[in-house]
Amino acid sequence: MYNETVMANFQNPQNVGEIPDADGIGEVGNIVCGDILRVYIKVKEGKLDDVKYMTYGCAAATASGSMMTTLAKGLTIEEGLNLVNKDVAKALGGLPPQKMHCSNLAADALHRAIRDWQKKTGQLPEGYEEAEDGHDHGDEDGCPVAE
Amino acid sequence: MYNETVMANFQNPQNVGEIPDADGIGEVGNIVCGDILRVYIKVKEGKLDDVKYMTYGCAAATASGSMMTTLAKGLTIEEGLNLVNKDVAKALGGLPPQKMHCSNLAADALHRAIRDWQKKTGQLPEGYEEAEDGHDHGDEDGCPVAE
Amino acid sequence: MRKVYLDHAATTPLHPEVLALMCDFMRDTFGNPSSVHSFGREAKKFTQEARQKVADLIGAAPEEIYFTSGGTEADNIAIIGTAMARRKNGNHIITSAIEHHAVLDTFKYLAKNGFEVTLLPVDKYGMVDPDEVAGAIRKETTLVTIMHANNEIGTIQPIAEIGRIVREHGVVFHSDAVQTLTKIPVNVDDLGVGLLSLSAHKIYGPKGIGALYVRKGIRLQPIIHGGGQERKLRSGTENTPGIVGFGKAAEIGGRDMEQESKRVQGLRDKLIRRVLAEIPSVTLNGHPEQRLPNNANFSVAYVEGESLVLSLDLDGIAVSSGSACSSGSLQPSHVLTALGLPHEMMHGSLRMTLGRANSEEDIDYVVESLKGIVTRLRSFSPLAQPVRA
Amino acid sequence: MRKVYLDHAATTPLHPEVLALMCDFMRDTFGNPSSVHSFGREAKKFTQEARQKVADLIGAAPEEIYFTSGGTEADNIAIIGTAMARRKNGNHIITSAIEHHAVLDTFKYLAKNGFEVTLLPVDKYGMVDPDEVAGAIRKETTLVTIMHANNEIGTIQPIAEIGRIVREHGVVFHSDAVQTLTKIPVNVDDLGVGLLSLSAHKIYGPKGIGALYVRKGIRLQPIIHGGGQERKLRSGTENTPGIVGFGKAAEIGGRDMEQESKRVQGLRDKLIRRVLAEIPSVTLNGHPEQRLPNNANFSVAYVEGESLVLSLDLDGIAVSSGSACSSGSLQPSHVLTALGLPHEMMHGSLRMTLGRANSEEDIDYVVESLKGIVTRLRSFSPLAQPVRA
Ligand SMILES: Cc1ncc(COP(=O)(O)O)c(C=O)c1O
Ligand SMILES: Cc1ncc(COP(=O)(O)O)c(C=O)c1O
Repeated sequence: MYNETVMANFQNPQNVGEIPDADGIGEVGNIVCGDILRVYIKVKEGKLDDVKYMTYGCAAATASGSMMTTLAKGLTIEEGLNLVNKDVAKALGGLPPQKMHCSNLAADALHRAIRDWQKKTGQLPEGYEEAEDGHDHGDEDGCPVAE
Repeated sequence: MYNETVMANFQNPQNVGEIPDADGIGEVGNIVCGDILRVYIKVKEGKLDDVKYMTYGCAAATASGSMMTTLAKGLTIEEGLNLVNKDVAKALGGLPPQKMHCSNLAADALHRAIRDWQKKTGQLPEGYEEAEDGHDHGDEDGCPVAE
Repeated sequence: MRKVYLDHAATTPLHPEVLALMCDFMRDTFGNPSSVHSFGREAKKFTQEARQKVADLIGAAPEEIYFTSGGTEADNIAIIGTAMARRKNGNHIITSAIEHHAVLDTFKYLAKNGFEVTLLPVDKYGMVDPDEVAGAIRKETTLVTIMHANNEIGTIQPIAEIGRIVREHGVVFHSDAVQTLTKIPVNVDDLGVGLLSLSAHKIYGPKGIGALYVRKGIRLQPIIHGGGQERKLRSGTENTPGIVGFGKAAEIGGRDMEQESKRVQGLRDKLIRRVLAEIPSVTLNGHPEQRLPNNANFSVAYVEGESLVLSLDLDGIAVSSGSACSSGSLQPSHVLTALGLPHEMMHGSLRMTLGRANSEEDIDYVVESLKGIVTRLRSFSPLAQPVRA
Repeated sequence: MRKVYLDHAATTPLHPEVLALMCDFMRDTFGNPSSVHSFGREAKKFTQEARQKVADLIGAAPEEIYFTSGGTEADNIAIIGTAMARRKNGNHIITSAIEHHAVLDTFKYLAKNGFEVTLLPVDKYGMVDPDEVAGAIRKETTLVTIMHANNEIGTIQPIAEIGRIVREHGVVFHSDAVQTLTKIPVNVDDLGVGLLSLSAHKIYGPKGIGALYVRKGIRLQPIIHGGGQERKLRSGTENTPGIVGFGKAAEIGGRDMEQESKRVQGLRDKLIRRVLAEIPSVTLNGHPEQRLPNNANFSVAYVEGESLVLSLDLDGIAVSSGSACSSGSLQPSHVLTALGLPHEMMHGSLRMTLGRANSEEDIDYVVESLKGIVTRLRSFSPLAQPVRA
């Protein structure tokens, strides 16, 4: 089902855990749908100095978090916001169709963490809406559906 | 499908062939239904001195003819008329349900041969109807049907 | 690496005796049982012997056994066959909410085609209440189908009691015994069923073969039409090696049932005991006593089922989960949903179903492996660790 | 006693390579392909390889191959599946009078359920006239199904030509290629079919497995409901050993087709030549040229088919007959009836279908045996000898 890159990132996920004194935290997903991804960031000189994550979900969610954090570390804030879900899935060498939404969790959670940092530091762009970062499926009916 | 007695009587049918100077001949069945049995008898001193048959049909028809003629030889005319299809099937050790009609051919044909002899010798009982000896399925719709 | 197969409810390996018989049969006896000649008659003889063996296992007559391509097809023939054949008597059919998809999806199909369907709820252990069955039966009801035991949580239904009620109403009663056969006694008269579905590959027999028991007198409309095999109920050249293998598996399964079920239940009880004692925040799903001897179904809080399944797989352990992720269906299993479990416990379900190959050592290995996996997955689960910052 | 199997149209023995592979597979790989763990993934890998092989044989893509329990089920899914899925477009379906029962009985079933059916006649060789197909298509027609070659008389239909006509009308075209696969080229694009039925046990593969080719874009309604296997078209745990065996048989059959068909046709031609030359009052049924390379179908005047079959069987020779007696149906085969044969020739039909195991010596043995049998049976046939007295 999963390719080797996905399995390697599931088996040995990179950057898992909490950053106790994180500068920003973002979480997407919920327990109804069965997948949650939470991202912690440390920002230093306009760059993502450290990125960690915790996840509850299928193997694809764990692997996506691992790949996303690996890709995100060292990026500028701007670059972090430009890292999209497709980049993560691509870096993983692809995901089964019914698991694509898992990869969506990872970049979305990163964006939320960045927004959280921006908010805390008073840098949130004017007119920013949370919904822009998507993926806040709220209830059972709203859970992502495979094509 | 067939038991050993049936197969033995099919493989080595007894009393097959024609009696060129037969005293009576009876035939039942027809080509539409695919089974025909013709019986020849020689009568001597009120007894069935010789009984032979020819048949076109399934193995059960051949075996029934063989068994019927074996049973009939030496019987009195009265006894011959009392020999019924069930006797033949029973002596064969039974026939598959869908083949029971084959055993019906044999005794019916014998009865017709006896009636033929009675007719020729002016002994046909008053009020005798050919239909009594049954089994004259005339066309495709009338072919015997398995239960 | 050690390999431990704990997914016997999904399928089982062939019993070595079944394998040997099937290979011999496939080499020597290839005739079509419908053929008149010796090749055909020889094949027919074997299938009739197998039919007798399957019949013997469930206390039926051989002419009440109709071979199908598996349990799914048996369920479909039972349900569609009855509903269609009895359409003049009514259009209402009843089942439970926790049936196998082979039953539930067939009900959905019939619901779309003019039938009224009732899905009975179950209690928190997955039990159907016989009184609810009685209450649901109407004048128009033609069929009730309740599975003998559930494939996910192992709960065994009070089939004999339900059967009595259904029969009293003159309604046809079907049960799916795919999971119970050779695990607990399955006797068509004791259960009071008119129709019973069986599948060979769950009892160390071959895949692609099953059977429907049809009590004498019950008429069904076929769903596959053609040459009229299986006394016109199921057309198609017979899967003779499958039938022969099924017969052998039935014979062995019946012979060994008591002893093997006891052995497996001992291992299963140990598994449950240790898991519940040694791993925190784990619960057991299904009925505490009325359950299949080989079934354990856990909910592990804070971790998701597919991750558990794949992590165990990396340790050589094969299990399954009713989690949405695992099934690829994006909805947790309808069985766990019907139990009314909290979402978290549905997503973290883990089914371990034991069988012939499992040993004490397997259980020890699995418990140790699971402990480590749960600890590791929980270490980065946001549910286990609320946001601090 | 010498054994000569001349009933390859009924079924075939497993090819030794198929047997070996299946036995290995059944021993080593028992997982359920739907399972997430390694046992399941391993099984899935094998079934996907087999799917590719079957696809390759008919020039299809692997995702266009749907495994079924056999040719009969493939025909049923094709016909019922199309008729139901396209019910909104119309309720008229077309086939020929000489199809296999799997097609004809399915048509009967649909006719009882509100569909209008047309059965096209055939000429004296069993040929369908493409113009008749064109003439029968109406606005409401949703499906045309014409078999590639007939199982009794071997006549090969002009499928490519018919396919062109059917497609021009925007109607779904199905063909039953159960008898042609590995005997003559079967390519879905050359034939222009949307749906094609296949069966493994006719090509030295296992019984109980077949496939339906479904051209991308054609939607079918399933007839068996459940777990959603075979991309939701055919539910039920996959018959993995059957699938693997089918794959191997397809591979071998494709590889050897040209050479083997030529060899078999040589034997078959000799058989026909000798029988017609050496036994009086025998005719050949079916098309003189457009026929399967392995099929010979005779009518023997004055003797009935079952008696021929059983007499040959006593000599170790396995053949079949379309006679009423032989089938137990009490009606001669619908195929022979459709040809318009005289009753006598219908009842005396004899089908000999050759295959891999047959040799020159077999043919000589069969001709000698048949000569003796016909002479003997005719010696007491009332048809051969009219009443003299
Ligand atoms: C309870 C139950 N019913 C039906 C089935 C379907 O049987 P099969 O896999 O033989 O189609 C299964 C297993 O898949 C099952 O567990
Ligand atoms: C032309 C044709 N179609 C369909 C079938 C049915 O296939 P199966 O025996 O696999 O069910 C057969 C053989 O029985 C056949 O010859």
